[in-house]
Amino acid sequence: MKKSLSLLLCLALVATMTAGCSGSSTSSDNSDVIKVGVFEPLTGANASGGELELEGVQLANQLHPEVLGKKVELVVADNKSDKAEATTAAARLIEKDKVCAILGSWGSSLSMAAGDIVKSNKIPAIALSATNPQVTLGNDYYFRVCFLDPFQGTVMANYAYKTLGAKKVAIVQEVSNDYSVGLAKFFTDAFTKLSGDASAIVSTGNYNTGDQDFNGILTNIKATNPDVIFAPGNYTESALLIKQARALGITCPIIGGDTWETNEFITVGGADVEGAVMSTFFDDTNPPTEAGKTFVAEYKKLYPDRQNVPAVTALGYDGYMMLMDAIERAGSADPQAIRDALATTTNFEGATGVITINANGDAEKNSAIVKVVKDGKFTYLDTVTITQ
Amino acid sequence: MVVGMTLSTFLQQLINGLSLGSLYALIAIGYTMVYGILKLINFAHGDIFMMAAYFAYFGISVFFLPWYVTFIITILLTMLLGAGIERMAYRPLREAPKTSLLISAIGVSFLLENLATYLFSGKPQAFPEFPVMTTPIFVGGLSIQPVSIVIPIVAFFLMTVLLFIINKTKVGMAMRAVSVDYDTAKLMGIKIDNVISSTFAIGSGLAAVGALLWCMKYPSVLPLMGVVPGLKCFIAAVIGGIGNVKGAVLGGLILGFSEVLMVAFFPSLTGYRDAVAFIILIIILLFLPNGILGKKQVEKV
Amino acid sequence: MKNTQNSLGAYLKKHWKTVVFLVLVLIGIGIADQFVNSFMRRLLNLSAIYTIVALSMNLVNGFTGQFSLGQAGFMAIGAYTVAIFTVPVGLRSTIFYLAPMAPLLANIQLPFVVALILGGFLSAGVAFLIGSPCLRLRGDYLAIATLGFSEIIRIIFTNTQTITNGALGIKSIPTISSLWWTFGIALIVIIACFLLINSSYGRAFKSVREDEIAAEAMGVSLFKTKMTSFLISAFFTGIGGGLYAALLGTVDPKQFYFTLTYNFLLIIVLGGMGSISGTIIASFVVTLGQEALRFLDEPMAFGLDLPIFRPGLRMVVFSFLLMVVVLFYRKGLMGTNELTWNFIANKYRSIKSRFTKKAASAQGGDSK
Amino acid sequence: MSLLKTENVIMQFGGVIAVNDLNIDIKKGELAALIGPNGAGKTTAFNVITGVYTPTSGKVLFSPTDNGGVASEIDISGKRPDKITGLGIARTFQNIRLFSDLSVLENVLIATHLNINYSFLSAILRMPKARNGEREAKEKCEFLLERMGLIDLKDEKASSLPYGQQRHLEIARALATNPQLLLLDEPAAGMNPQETDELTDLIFKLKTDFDLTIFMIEHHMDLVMEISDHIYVLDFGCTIAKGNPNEIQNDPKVIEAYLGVDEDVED
Repeated sequence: MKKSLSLLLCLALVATMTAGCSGSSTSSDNSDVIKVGVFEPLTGANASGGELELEGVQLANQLHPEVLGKKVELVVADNKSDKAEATTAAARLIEKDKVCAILGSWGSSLSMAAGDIVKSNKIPAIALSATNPQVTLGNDYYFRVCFLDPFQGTVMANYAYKTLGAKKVAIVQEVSNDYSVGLAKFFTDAFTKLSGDASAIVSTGNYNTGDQDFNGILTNIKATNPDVIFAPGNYTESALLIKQARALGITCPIIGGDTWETNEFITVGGADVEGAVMSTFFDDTNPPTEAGKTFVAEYKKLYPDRQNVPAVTALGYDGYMMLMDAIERAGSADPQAIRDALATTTNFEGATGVITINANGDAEKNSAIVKVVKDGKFTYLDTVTITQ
Repeated sequence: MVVGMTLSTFLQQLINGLSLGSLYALIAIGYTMVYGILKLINFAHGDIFMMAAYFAYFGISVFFLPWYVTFIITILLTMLLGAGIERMAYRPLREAPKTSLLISAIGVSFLLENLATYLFSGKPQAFPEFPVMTTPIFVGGLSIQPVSIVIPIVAFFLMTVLLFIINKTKVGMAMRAVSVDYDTAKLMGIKIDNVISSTFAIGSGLAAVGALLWCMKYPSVLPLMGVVPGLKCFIAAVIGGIGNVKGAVLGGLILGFSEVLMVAFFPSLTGYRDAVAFIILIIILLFLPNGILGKKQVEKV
Repeated sequence: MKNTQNSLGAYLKKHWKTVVFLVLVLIGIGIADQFVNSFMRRLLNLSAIYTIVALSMNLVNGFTGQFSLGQAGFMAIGAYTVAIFTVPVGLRSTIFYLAPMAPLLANIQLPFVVALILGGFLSAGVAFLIGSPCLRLRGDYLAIATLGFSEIIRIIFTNTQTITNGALGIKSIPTISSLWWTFGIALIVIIACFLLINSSYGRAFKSVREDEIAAEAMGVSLFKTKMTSFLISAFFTGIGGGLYAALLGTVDPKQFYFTLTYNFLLIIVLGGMGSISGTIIASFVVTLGQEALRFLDEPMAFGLDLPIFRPGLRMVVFSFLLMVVVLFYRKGLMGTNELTWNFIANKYRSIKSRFTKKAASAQGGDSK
Repeated sequence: MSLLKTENVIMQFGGVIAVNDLNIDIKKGELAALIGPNGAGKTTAFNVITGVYTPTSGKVLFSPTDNGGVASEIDISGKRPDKITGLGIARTFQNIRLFSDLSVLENVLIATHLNINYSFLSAILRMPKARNGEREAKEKCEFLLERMGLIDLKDEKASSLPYGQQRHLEIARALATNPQLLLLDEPAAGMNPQETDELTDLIFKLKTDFDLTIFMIEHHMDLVMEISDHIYVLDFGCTIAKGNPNEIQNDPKVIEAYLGVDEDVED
């Protein structure tokens, strides 16, 4: 009895599935709607970042719900911060929901997982805050609105060497996080070049995502007495790391990358993250463009109780707006036409700056914002411009 | 690398190891108790620990209760949760094959993690600060957080209390009876269900204490925060001899010290830190299958 | 000669239903391969790979009764072998852009099939190293030790940058999309498992599961039997992992976190520990079901803006399902039975008789 | 010529000595019995012989005859149970240990596993060697089931068999390993007098038909006295008497330790 019941249950499940998978594809024929996929981690380790980006996209969609006289419908897919899920989610957006373009995803590796799928299906995609060079490299269908890790690494190395006058640097990297490992490497390269001292990096410590105890590594670092600690990584781990460093009596500046700019970094780190410095994409107190000002105003209207506007939300906004611009210029919602229009984007005024897409599909940006945590807020510190 | 290490760095690492190890010990005791009595790896133990952290977070940061009230409520709720899990997920399977029980334990763990992610979101919550506990005291170049001293004291105190309960009270005697021979204990008129429930409650209560101290030292609360400590503390319990309370404490300390000292002596291998626990586990199982303080078990034919 | 012909004829006569069924399955795959869209294709491919891995897990956990939780680690070995050896040499310097690939490996490129099989063998080789100490352990220790090994493998892959590219993972792995790879190999694995289980080796597996002491007294070497099962399982899992890498086109260590193993555990528990057909059905149900239940994660499910529908609900439902199965349908879909023609006939008969009985009793009620 | 000999075997668990200085000598072709009150260490003695336990000290010497008919003496103490089974000692269990979820035929087939001559690869590929091996094993097992009167039940689950038939199945399973020495641990336990009589006949027949040497633990004294050539009496782990049924029945020590003092021991 039980067994046949469960058998029935399963059959029913399969039936719903087949119905679900085949049924909805009919709606794509509806030509009054342009479907745009948003592909973000909404659960799992990267959920926080994914949510912020999504908010940016949704805000932009509320402000500009139409293009070419058609309604733009966002189709959100959760990739669960997991690569296998990411590929299915991307395939689902393309095949089942028939989207004409994809925005996302927070986390370079998740974007890369979808890379082959958008490429083979010839659907354009825009990475919002994925900074890994590999996302767009060799992929004609992936574009991006943010700067790249090598650039970010250089910015922070410049900041450490020139502004802070550091000679000896200790690095702590999240070894299981491609973003962190990449940034640490680019920083190392840039810093040794700047200082001309091959042994300027006095120690490198590794930790894993999810670690909570860093006292061992930090005690080692303390013994080498560095001028600066560069610790790119997830905001939770980084906040704990900084707390423990301060408790151990390490007083030197601790600097990191764009992932730090989340509220949780401050709530978890508390007073200890005061003075932590990071590079980021956007400064809401001083938006670089008119579009930026509009975005900030609208954001504050929507979320009046939030202290500051996260940079990745601004990038989410920019991604959507740049896509709308491309669709308008293409004059159709045909994926190939959109791709070609995206590739020729020049001097598009985004919230985070003026964007020109280069041959790689990346946004040409030569300056980054440096922020510091001051009185529990991310405060503008400097704009670092690098000329190659 | 060893050459470059100063005495104060080494002492600092020992302090790090002691406080980490004592935390492991606290959580390991709960594992050991449950295993001792049901011969079951309570995979959900780490997640009970996680839930305790959330209870405390909600108590202080959301409901603004005084910390002492929150702590008591947290411990009680966690005990209830532990006993409840036993009632719902383990008791119905008591006569079932061991595998079913183990799967059920994994299922509970999976469910708690997903439930926590769903209810509390995957974002970390900041555990309230306890400056009294965390403001470091500097002694001749060494930094000591008061909490690092409190943890070992609490661990040893609770171990002593627990040993007293097990060896000197009626409940403890019943626990020992059940752990030696389940069926005979039943025949002797011991209320097995009550004994098992109280074992789970005590074990979970210890996990709650562990969680409170853990969060004071590492103040972020996450749905998956219990996974790695859970695995490591089980390993600690096995190293010390599972079923043995003193063994769990010993195992926890060994694990804490090995992790920190590995980082101290082999800085280039810090990325392998999480592997240490498993490597020790396998070595111990090979050479001392019953752990350091465990008793040999003879299978009945 | 005549004898073999006869036996072949007899075989066909005896098993014609099975043969017809297999042919139908093959035709079905062929048709699906032509017409299915790439989203569905991906799901089907994933289901087939999950079938391979879950079946391998069932070989050890269900048939041999050894509770091993190392699937994710063995998959990782297979996946990385395929990734490392099939990525085009020309792309390697851009992929390994932080630390160049070890010169020993940098110029070796193998055909997909060779890399796939190599992955299987490497996985089995590691299984041998792991098994030698661990298979002597009692049930639950084995669980934690294998889980530990799978984590160690992941940690090693994270840290050996010049071989695995560390956390960056390897991308641009030549992908497969034809259903024939995954379904073909799944079919081979299914048949191999079926033949193995119905041989003396399979019976030895089951005897160890049922009663180790009695099995030993009947001359079954516990260690050898467990090891055989463990090695075959690791081999197939490695192959499954290789296919997985080739399906996704990218691998990184995080994919092989030990919770991946829980997926397969769910599958074999649902399908029945010790049932091949149960595992196959459950693999498809779970993989497709996870997709079908996606609406649970969407705030606008059923057009209603209910706050309970938000990301994460789907996994809650899934873990809840696992608990329900464990607690109330402990034997899963099939228990240790197989979906044979006899089984179906018996089921049909029992359902039919229940219906007629019900109808009869209903009539009886009426006439009263 | 002796087939199985134990020399000063001691088996100690912690502080408990379960078997103390066991010396038995079973000649080829005879039917020996091991008796003694409950807890005397009889099953432990069996477990030592079959390799479940490694004796604390002492030797267990087994002299199997190889294919050429040559017997050679091997010390089997501490060898693994499956190795010992492979050498030619098979056993049944006091508290039946069948593979309860498997069919009757499968139960017996498992016991042929140690004699298979094909690899798992040829099993997977269904090579002719594997097919033939499989067929031969099946024929042999069906023959044994026939002998034990279980052939009609061969597809039933072992656990669904009535108690008496489960005991028969255990014997069939033991025989399938091609033993030279068969150890029966209380084969008649729980049987009524009629069943016991039938069992007596059966054991006799099996012994001659399969050219077996049998060593059994039994509480049914009638059975023991009727069929045994040789009897060993254990009490508190020590051998207190040995001899033929007549001698044992008249041995004052046995009467005192076993038959006389505690009358309801048989239950």
